[in-house]
Amino acid sequence: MKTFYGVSLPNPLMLGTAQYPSPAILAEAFRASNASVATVSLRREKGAGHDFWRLIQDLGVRVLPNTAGCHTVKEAVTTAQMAREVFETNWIKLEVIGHTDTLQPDPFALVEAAQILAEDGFEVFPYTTDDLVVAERLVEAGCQVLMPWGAPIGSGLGLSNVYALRTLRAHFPDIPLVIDAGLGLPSQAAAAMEMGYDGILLNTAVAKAGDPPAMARAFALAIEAGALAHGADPMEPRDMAAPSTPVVGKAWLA
Amino acid sequence: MKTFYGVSLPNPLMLGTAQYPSPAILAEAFRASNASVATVSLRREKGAGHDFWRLIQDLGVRVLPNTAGCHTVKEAVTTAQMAREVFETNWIKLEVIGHTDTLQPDPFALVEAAQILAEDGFEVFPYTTDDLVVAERLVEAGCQVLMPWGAPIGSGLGLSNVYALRTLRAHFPDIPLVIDAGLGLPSQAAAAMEMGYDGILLNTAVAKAGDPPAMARAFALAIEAGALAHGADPMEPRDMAAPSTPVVGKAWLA
Amino acid sequence: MKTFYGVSLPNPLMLGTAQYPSPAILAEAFRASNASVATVSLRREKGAGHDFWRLIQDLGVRVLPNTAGCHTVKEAVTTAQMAREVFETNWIKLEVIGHTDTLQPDPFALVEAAQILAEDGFEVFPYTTDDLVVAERLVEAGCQVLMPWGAPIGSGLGLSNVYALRTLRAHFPDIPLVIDAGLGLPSQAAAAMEMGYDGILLNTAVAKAGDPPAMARAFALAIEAGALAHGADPMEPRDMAAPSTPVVGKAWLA
Amino acid sequence: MKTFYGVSLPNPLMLGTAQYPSPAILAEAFRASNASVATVSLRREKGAGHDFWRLIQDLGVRVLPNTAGCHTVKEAVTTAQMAREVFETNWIKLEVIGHTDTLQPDPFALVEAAQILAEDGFEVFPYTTDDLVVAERLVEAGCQVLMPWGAPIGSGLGLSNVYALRTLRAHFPDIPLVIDAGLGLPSQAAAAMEMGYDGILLNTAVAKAGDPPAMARAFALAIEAGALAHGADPMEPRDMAAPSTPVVGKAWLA
Amino acid sequence: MKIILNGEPRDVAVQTLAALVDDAGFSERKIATAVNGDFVPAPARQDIELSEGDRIEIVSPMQGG
Amino acid sequence: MKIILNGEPRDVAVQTLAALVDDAGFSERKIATAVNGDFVPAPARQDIELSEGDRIEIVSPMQGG
Amino acid sequence: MKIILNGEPRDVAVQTLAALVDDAGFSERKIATAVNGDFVPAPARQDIELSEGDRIEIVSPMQGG
Amino acid sequence: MKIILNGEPRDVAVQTLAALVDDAGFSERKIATAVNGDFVPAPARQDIELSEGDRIEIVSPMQGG
Repeated sequence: MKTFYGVSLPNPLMLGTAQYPSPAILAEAFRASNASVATVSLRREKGAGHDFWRLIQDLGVRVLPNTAGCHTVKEAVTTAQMAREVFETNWIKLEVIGHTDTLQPDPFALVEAAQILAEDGFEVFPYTTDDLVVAERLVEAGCQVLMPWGAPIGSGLGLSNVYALRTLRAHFPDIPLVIDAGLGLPSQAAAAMEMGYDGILLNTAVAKAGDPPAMARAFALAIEAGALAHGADPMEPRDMAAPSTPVVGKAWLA
Repeated sequence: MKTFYGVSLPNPLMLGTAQYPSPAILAEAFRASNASVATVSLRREKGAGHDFWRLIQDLGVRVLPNTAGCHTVKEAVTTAQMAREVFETNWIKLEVIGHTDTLQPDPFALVEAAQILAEDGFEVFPYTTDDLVVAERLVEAGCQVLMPWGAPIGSGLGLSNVYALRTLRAHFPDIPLVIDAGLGLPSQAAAAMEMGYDGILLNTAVAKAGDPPAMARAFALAIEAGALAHGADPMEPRDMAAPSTPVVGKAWLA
Repeated sequence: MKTFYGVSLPNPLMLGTAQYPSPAILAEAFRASNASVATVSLRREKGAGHDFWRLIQDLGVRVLPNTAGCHTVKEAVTTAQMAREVFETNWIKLEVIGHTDTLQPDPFALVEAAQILAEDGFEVFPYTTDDLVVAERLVEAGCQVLMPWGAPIGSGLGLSNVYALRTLRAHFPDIPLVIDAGLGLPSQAAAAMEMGYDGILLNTAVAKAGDPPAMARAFALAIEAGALAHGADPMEPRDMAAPSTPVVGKAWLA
Repeated sequence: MKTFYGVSLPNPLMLGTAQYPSPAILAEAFRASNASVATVSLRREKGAGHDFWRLIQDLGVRVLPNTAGCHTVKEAVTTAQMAREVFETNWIKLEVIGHTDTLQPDPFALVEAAQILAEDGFEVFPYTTDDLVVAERLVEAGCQVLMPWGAPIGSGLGLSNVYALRTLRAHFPDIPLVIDAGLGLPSQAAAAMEMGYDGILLNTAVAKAGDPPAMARAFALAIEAGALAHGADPMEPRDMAAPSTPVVGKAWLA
Repeated sequence: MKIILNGEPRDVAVQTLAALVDDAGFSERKIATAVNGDFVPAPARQDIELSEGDRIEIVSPMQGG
Repeated sequence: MKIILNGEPRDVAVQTLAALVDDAGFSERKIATAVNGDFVPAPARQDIELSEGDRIEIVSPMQGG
Repeated sequence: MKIILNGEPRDVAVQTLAALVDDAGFSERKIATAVNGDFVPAPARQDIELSEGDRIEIVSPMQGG
Repeated sequence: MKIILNGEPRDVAVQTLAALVDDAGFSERKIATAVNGDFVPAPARQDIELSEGDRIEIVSPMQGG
């Protein structure tokens, strides 16, 4: 099983920590799903930071700080540096937003920032598109994990371009691939894992569900299901039907 | 949670017993998935019947005999009667095949046979299409469960007509609906459960997988995931993106 | 090219006559599309019938009366008989509605009515589902044309079950197949014709467009396009890319 | 109607000139489709160039030279310069291939080359992905036309990411958008035009069809159909059915 | 005599369906008729005696999809 | 007497269905029976006299989907 | 001296970034700092002399997706 | 002098690119030229002195997609 910068995760679900009705429900969602990674951010200290940090530490999971909301290389790099000091980890979920409506990555700034951070010793988890060439540049820049989007952040649309996601999987057999953003339902996460993806990063679909812990658990189960199915060598779909019950030995009852 | 003729099933997965590499693997698939129902058939006795029956009994699950391969009302009714005597259950998975290439149900013979069997005290699980009017006739005929196909038996194509399946669900809020036949991957089963379906009946996708027990478990997990998600009130998908990480308080690092 | 009860249509588009902003726009839509058939109905005479009939006659197209709104065999048969007298044609678009929400055909009543009408000398155009077995019954009942729905009447959803529609085409190579109802856009009509369908029957998508004559013409062109493509033996889609411009002879400009 | 660098095209179909069974069939395909633009390339002179050029000139269409097969900025720029001299046009279809399997554009080299060529007075038609940010960079670099791919060149897969293509259209209301590569069937071209695209560039789907002239004409008709439909304000699809034939005045025939 | 013509109660003096059609001024119109749910061809209208409570339908061409 | 047992022609001496089941050695088995397409419940087997050309089906549990 | 702290104008007496952090009562908190868009590691804060108009950012852990 | 013309080694006597084009019999043809990866416009060909090992490309119109 692939490792994330040498770390093997007990559970391929990475869960965001924003938008929950309450801190208690956030914690319950992590317990219910056994998510192994929590994404966090840095914001201007207004007093709440301390308690939130205590909450996250109590989850007993790995922390993956993000550079959410950064639109330039410099912003992203400085934010990453601050995150490394605060969260004491080299892991960074690198977001460099290229467009406000789609919140899609800016491939140009992303590759540049990834290069700077990788050289500076960071272990970069780039939030990227499903573009194969951009993915290759990120790997050349030093990324050992890729996190293509399924659809725009918070849209819940699922996997917009299955063809491109398959292509990525085929071209990077040894790089851990995580679907980051855009999923709305567990069946979509299962489908990604069935395609051979190595993990799923979620936030809105869980936090904005009516029952976040139940939805978190639903995603965790679907992810496990998809991974199992991928390993179990599924049947090939075919256009014609074929009886499951044996035909031989059927009684003649006309 | 809905009951199947008064019986509540601990697990919404119904698993077929045909096409496995070996009886041992069949048994392992049931253990791995905790499937609650096993479908079986009747064939001309050649000596193997006894051992197979012992195997099924050891699974400790409910048995759902089928009328697989029957093309006429009479064949189906006689087969059902023989099944009731042998398996000592009123449950019958009613198949009346209308076409050899698609193995699709014959709506006309199906409704007629369902009526006869229901009047004769059978508890009919009709393998039907996704046709709303046929479904209504089956309910009028006395069926308290409906089992629409997802796609042709053994095709592994998944849910061919999501629109029709949604319509069925909307029109029969109180009738247990089970997707019977056509699924190839767990994500498809999860999607059906997310739509509010009450169970999944499978055979080929599990038996013909490279690792049937793993695939059986994968389906069981996906089904649980889909059911949980359906109950957890999923977010509405939307076309525009929306940031998960809060925008307020972002540092100004230009 | 297939004929409709011995009549070869110059244009595979059949157009409805309801819901247009005005009679003038209706007429313009027929001119713009060269539709070869107009569907009409019978309603209680309130004085408007005469002018409408004049309008239709001036279109110079074949008339296909329908039994729209009929829910029983008797209603449909009586309506067909009245239509034959008024419109002086044996053609009848047989609709027997099975459900008010979906306006889907009632397969049972449909087959029964088709049989009665065929024996009475009608040339039946049955509005049916995409169910193969029902289709076979209709052919046995004497129908020499089949008109499966694409989606519910007036929904504009397009082709809900491409798999089933392909299956119908494959099983009835010699029977004219017309997609009746559910289309919203010309690309959907083109897709049906590319699959080898023989005609398209439309109403709402044209009448409710902002510019009905333009939309009518758009459908006519798309239908012609799809038919041409079907006859031109399209390339097989493939997963890998292949250069169109020759690679040999490329200059070396490194 | 939008212009392509000040030129309004009588027909939004741009047709490739490669892979035809014969020059005669190529010419016939152009006549049958009234394509308004022919894409051409430059290859090492082996004697055939002259006759081919004569053939193209006789088509009486605009010529759009490409930089097919170029993998670097320098190759693409030099090829464009040679093309401008030979074909005496500032138009250039800029291809900078980023990956041999998918033949997808290299977004980085593409933007760089576009900038150089635009500054040098070229009118650049960039073959790009459906990435919004890359598209914005191309426009900033001076491109007044964008040509996103539908799917990999020669795959015939159609529109792999409808969501992304819609997003592009929404963000560039005033820039001519042409689907370049990946289409296999006319219905796909119609769908792109229905979304508001301004043109279609094709080669393999026509040249590799059994009857290229018929397929070329089929695409031309489908494109016209899609454009008409886009302008005719299509109905909104809806989940419920709605009768087309009026309900009022229906006879009571029970 | 009270009948129901196209869904509306009517008190009529005429005896036959043909007379009713005349009376309603439809004789020249492009119409078809049904009595109590059964089709009555034009030639047969004069032979159809109306009875109390008959449901008469007189229909004509209309828009259809 | 010639019958057809599970699709194969058989020449049998027995008179009843019950005897045939015994004779075939199925009496202890988990089986069900049909004669000429009609179900025959276990208790009724002894009352069923076989006739020339009867189609007898004896079935038992088997894999099914 | 006028600076901008987390986006708000502040008039401060302190000389160094370290002092500002103390002054703001953040010294015990889990925070990171940046001056005019550049990261300043904790140990370096005491060496950073503030100047008129400096943009200081002091951030701490927060929810993220 | 040895050069590479359209990917093939050639031993040529001519001095200029223009002469090479003539020599190859392309002067009347619809062609464009590049030397060592750089475009050489037609008018400039006569000023381009060839040197040992130069990579010369002479291209003409061809099918394209």
